[in-house]
Amino acid sequence: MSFIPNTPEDRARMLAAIGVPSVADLFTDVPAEHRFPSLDLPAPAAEQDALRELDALAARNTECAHAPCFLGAGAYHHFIPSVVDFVLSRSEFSTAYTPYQPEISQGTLQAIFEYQSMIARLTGMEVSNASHYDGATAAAEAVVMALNVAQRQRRRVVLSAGVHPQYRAVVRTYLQGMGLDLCGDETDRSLEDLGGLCDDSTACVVVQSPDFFGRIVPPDSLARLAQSVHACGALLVVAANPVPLGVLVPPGEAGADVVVGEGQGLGIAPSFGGPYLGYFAFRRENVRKSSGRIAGETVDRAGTRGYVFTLSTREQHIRREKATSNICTNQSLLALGAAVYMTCLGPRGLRRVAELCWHKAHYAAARIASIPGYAVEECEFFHEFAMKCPVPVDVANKRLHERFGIIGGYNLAADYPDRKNTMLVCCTEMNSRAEIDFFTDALKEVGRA
Amino acid sequence: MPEPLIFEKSRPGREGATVPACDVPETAIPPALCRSRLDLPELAEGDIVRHYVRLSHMNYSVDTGLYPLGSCTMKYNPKVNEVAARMAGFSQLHPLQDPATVQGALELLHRLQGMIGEIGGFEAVSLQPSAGAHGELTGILVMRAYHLSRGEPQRTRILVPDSAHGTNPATTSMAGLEVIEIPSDSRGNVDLIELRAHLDDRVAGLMLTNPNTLGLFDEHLLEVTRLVHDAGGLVYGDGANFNALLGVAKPGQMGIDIMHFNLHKTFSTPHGGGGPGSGAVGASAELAEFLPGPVVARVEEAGNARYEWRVPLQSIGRMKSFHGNFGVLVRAYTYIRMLGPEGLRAVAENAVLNANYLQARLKDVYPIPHGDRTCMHEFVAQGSFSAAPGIRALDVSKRLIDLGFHPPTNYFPLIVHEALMIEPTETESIETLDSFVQAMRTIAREAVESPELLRDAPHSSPVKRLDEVKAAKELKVTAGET
Amino acid sequence: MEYRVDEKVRYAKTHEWVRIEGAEAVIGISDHAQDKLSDVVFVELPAVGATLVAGNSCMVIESVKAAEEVFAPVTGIVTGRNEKLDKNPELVNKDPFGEGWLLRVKLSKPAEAEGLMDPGAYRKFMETV
Amino acid sequence: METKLHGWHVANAARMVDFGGWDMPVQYATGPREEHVRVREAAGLFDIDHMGRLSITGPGAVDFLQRVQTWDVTRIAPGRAHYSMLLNESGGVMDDIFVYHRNDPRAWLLVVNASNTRKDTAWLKENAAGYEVTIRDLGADTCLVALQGPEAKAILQPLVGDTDLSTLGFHHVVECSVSGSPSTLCTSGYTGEPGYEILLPAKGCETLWNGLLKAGESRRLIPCGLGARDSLRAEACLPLYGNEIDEETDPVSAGLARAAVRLEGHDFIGRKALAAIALSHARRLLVGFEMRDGGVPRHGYTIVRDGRTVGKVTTGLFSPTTGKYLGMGYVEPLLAAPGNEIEIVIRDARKPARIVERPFYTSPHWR
Repeated sequence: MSFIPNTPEDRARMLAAIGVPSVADLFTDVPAEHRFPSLDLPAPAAEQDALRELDALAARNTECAHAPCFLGAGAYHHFIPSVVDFVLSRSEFSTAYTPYQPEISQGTLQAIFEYQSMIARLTGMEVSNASHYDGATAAAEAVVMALNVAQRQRRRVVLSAGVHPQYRAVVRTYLQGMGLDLCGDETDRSLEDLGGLCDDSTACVVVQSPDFFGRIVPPDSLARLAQSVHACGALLVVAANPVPLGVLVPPGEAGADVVVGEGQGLGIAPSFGGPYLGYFAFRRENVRKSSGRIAGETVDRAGTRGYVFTLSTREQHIRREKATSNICTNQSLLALGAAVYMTCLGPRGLRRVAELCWHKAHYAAARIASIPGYAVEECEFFHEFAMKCPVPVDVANKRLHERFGIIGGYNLAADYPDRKNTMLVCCTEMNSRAEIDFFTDALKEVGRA
Repeated sequence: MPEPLIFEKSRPGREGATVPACDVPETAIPPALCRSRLDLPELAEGDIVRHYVRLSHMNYSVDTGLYPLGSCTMKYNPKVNEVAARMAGFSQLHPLQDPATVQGALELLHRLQGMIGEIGGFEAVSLQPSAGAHGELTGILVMRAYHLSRGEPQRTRILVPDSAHGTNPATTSMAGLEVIEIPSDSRGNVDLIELRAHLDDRVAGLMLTNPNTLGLFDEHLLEVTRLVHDAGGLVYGDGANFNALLGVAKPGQMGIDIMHFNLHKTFSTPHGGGGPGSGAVGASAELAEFLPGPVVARVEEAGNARYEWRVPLQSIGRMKSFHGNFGVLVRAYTYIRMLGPEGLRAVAENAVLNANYLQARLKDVYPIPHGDRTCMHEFVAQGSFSAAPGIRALDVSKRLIDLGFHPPTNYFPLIVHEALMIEPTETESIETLDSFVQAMRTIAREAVESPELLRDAPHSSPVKRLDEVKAAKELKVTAGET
Repeated sequence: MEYRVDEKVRYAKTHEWVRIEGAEAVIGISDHAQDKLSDVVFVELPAVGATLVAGNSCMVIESVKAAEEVFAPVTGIVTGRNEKLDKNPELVNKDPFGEGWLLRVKLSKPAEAEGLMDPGAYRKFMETV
Repeated sequence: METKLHGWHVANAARMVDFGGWDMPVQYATGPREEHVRVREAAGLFDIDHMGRLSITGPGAVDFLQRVQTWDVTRIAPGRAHYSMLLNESGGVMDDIFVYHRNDPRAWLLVVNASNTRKDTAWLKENAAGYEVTIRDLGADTCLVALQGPEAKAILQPLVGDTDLSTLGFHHVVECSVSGSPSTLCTSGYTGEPGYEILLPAKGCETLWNGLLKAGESRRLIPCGLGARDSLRAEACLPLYGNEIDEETDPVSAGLARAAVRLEGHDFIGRKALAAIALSHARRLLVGFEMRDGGVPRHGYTIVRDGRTVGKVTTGLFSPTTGKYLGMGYVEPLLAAPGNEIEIVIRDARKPARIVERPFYTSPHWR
């Protein structure tokens, strides 16, 4: 067994030292009738056979890397510089655990400290934690934080229908035992309406920009919402895709109290939905109500600068049932990846990527608008937009894939029953002009009833 | 030699990546929407690589040496797992693609659901949860939903043994339920008298870590699960310590109704410095329809199989976006495929053998509260010596660093004074274990002869002991703060 | 080790002290309590006007490794809080009976204080724990 | 139509009403409120003879049942009964039923809703083609009554000879003699209290009815009508066919999937549709709600939120046990979480309500 070094001789020596005749004798506490059951699993495979089998499975999937892909809706296809995977492949990072012993974990701790600093700057906030599981769980933790800030005395949570449907679903799953009034997202409301739902029993209002439909919330309207939310003593939580923030005004500047989102766009492969990265940034005044690990700077006994996880009294291993969350870890390796990605691109590179997304999406939208039977929803969008189709989206996508090898956009009717025949189209820097032209031409044919 | 912050190495005008030119006509972005500045570091590629490689040198990892961190199962991570997860046919899939275009991925997930169910003895498995604590929350919400659907909303109490991980109580209150702590008996088992005293129709269930955090298999497990079931409650299994039971016993057959598996521990996916992980959850037939969805279903049509998403009929809802940490799941699948049934059992046997060997060889120098019993994959020693009153477990741990080892888990479980929780795992050779024993014995001697060596340890690490009080008081959590 | 016991205050079994000053009382934690807590890094004081109920948790004091609840030794309304602790939480360690005081309250049941331990009783009590 | 105890009801001053074509007692002299309280505190006796009883016999019985109803009957041990449903192809509920497994795997009994008996029988016969089964309506030669409440066991025990009732758990079935007449006993009911549903021989059933009342006199047993039956089942949030469920409703939206459906193990009519419904977000979900400032909601009333219509009331009541005004209804899934605020339109007035956990009442007498 290549992963287990013990030889029969080793085992014999160890058993002698322990003073039991056989390995089986170490398991006598296990009820005899349940001991050593048979496992109905495939026989062991040699490495080359295992890889051949996995290759065969992988071959039965259509990779968005090798097909024109116009699918976004919360997971995005961006270019990843080679340096990112190189760093993540360093097993000093990948095979370490949560830095319980800071003296021999400075690599991880400093990297997280740097990640926190970058996220704080990107979002315009003061503090970032070490990350959550993904965008959806980060949104749920943000709502829990708002409830904690309100000492659990406020029971209403206002959600915008523009927040990713799966984020809202996870918020509801997390909070189902708390008997809260979760409302606002039954219909597509204006920011004013959402502000109107906010009262003195409201813990927070959650919006997204660019929202699930790709629409940008202008900074001034966001600022107005922030004012009315704060007037009620509630927090404003903003979910944001970090890539557009390379060019857009950060929610922090518009008055958001918590900014969360899916960090996958920052150098993390789509990987069929995970592992991803939930970033979580907020104002310093709420730091003790926040969840998740936080790396902080300090000095060692010799006065040398170093980093530790701090404010651990918020966490489950100390506060137990009074903790701010039950979370134990973060998506450390992916936070590292995001930090490396942001470092590689730098301020100009990230801005350039964001601009490319914008230009290509607007180019695609303009071409689509000229195709009979199709219509692009009028609004200020970033790199995703809602496209009305002459046929059901499932039909369109099937044809796009079978006839043109194109991965089409997201079927909005799946989450918004009233948005029939509407496809959410996404463009990133990965979509060449040729691809976009190919796609828009394909739409003409696909649209025929 | 400390490594400067990346921001301190930044020089305006440098770039670490090239972005292609725009090949479509540009559309102006309204200035009102644009930010004025963005202070990200600016470095050339070579300097970036050097920075992170230097940081990596400041880490201790499983690939560096023995990492006997109790309850964390820091075993060797096979490299084939990495190759598999990076296959373009897996890493380049968009989670929302039409199922028809990802049948291979769905089949892998379906097989893994079946494998985990078989290994744990559960009817159904959801691969959605991202980590152990996430799986726990899933399990508790499922138990709650189950009782509600049976018309028993009054079942709001979760019994948690005092030896449990801190996550258990935190999870319980997050689910809106009440925690009742159950003490352990003198042999480290759940105290049956206390358990009986708390069992009534207000009990939703018991959260049980078995083997428990003392590394002991509960001698009355079947009695415990029977008592809880007779009272109408459910038993949640914390799978953190499942490495001891692979192929040895199926929790689902011993009265555990629902349990999470830490794929990053038991199934050897790398811990990544604290994540990503996976907390897949297995459940009995009774609870299957409450699991978070979607899960993968196999549909036979005209002789050939198709895989599709299915949401359990009374699902508690989504626990995260999309379908779980797929990249981690591919690694776990690869690991299970390579080991097979015999291999998995060998994992548990050797993990337990290694732990008992260490326990036997440390007994005479370190107090081991339950040393009279056979431990499972880990055991808890005490880092305190009558002959060296000033020395604490933390000092022992820090000194271990100087001697080239990662320390055990400190101060947990809480019920053991000055706890040192030691889990060697099956992937360590007897030579490594012997050298660890040597180090531990050396430290025991130093504790008496030259205690300052321990109190000032570590001496060899990139930094010395860090001032956590300063960190918490003068909170500095981003670069450039003053 | 020997803990300091202030002679002018009364003590609760949960190691808080009360100094009666007419209709008001000053509240803090004892030398024993601060030592057990180790270096205090944060003190979460209730707002002025908050109501304290004897025996109920009224605030939290955090060290690096612990978050301890402080139980109100008497019933009353908070009239003052030691704002200095915001910047210098270590005062609780340095001078628990003086500069490290926590709250000033208006007593609603002055008699309650009688039920608390006097310095002598508290010394004996500490030997038992 | 009239039940075999119709004469007795009329003779005993019951107020009779039409219920799905049956002339049934809605209450007796004591009145529905007292009848309700009596079942919670002591015991009540109900004439439920109007409910359909179909015997399914033959070597093909199991295969047939696996096809036509939603529970996996191979999981129903002999001597047990289970709640289940008949679905149409699109997953709509044709009826909610009880499946009794007597001590022979070739002999099963289905108890169905009175108003659906004809429809169900026809539909079952339609789908019986290719199965070796006989479907017989036992309505004529048996009489079905329900004895419900904490005192039910004590009342019935002396009448059933050496059958030890304390050995019976929930949803157990036994063949035994009641006051000497061969009967089938099931520990089930529709009131949220422990109790029995008793299948008596039609012959002499009125004598047995009187015998039960006599035996229970000292334990405050009284006959109860449909009025009390409805308020009792509503407090326990048990669905009423025609209110909470119908052919337009699926078990997932009604929150009855756990109780009635096993997707695995058999391919029943409506299964495919059901899986699809779970995947697509249910259009509406059944919830329980509590009126915050009183007001009695009624079946069909509109549920609104922020001025929008978001659902309909299926059942409303003043709950004698909790003293609250309560109701059930369907709302949009996004508003279905306990804690959500809604409003009920009662005669043009909007009354505030809050969604709460179901059921409203759980009997303390189960254990």
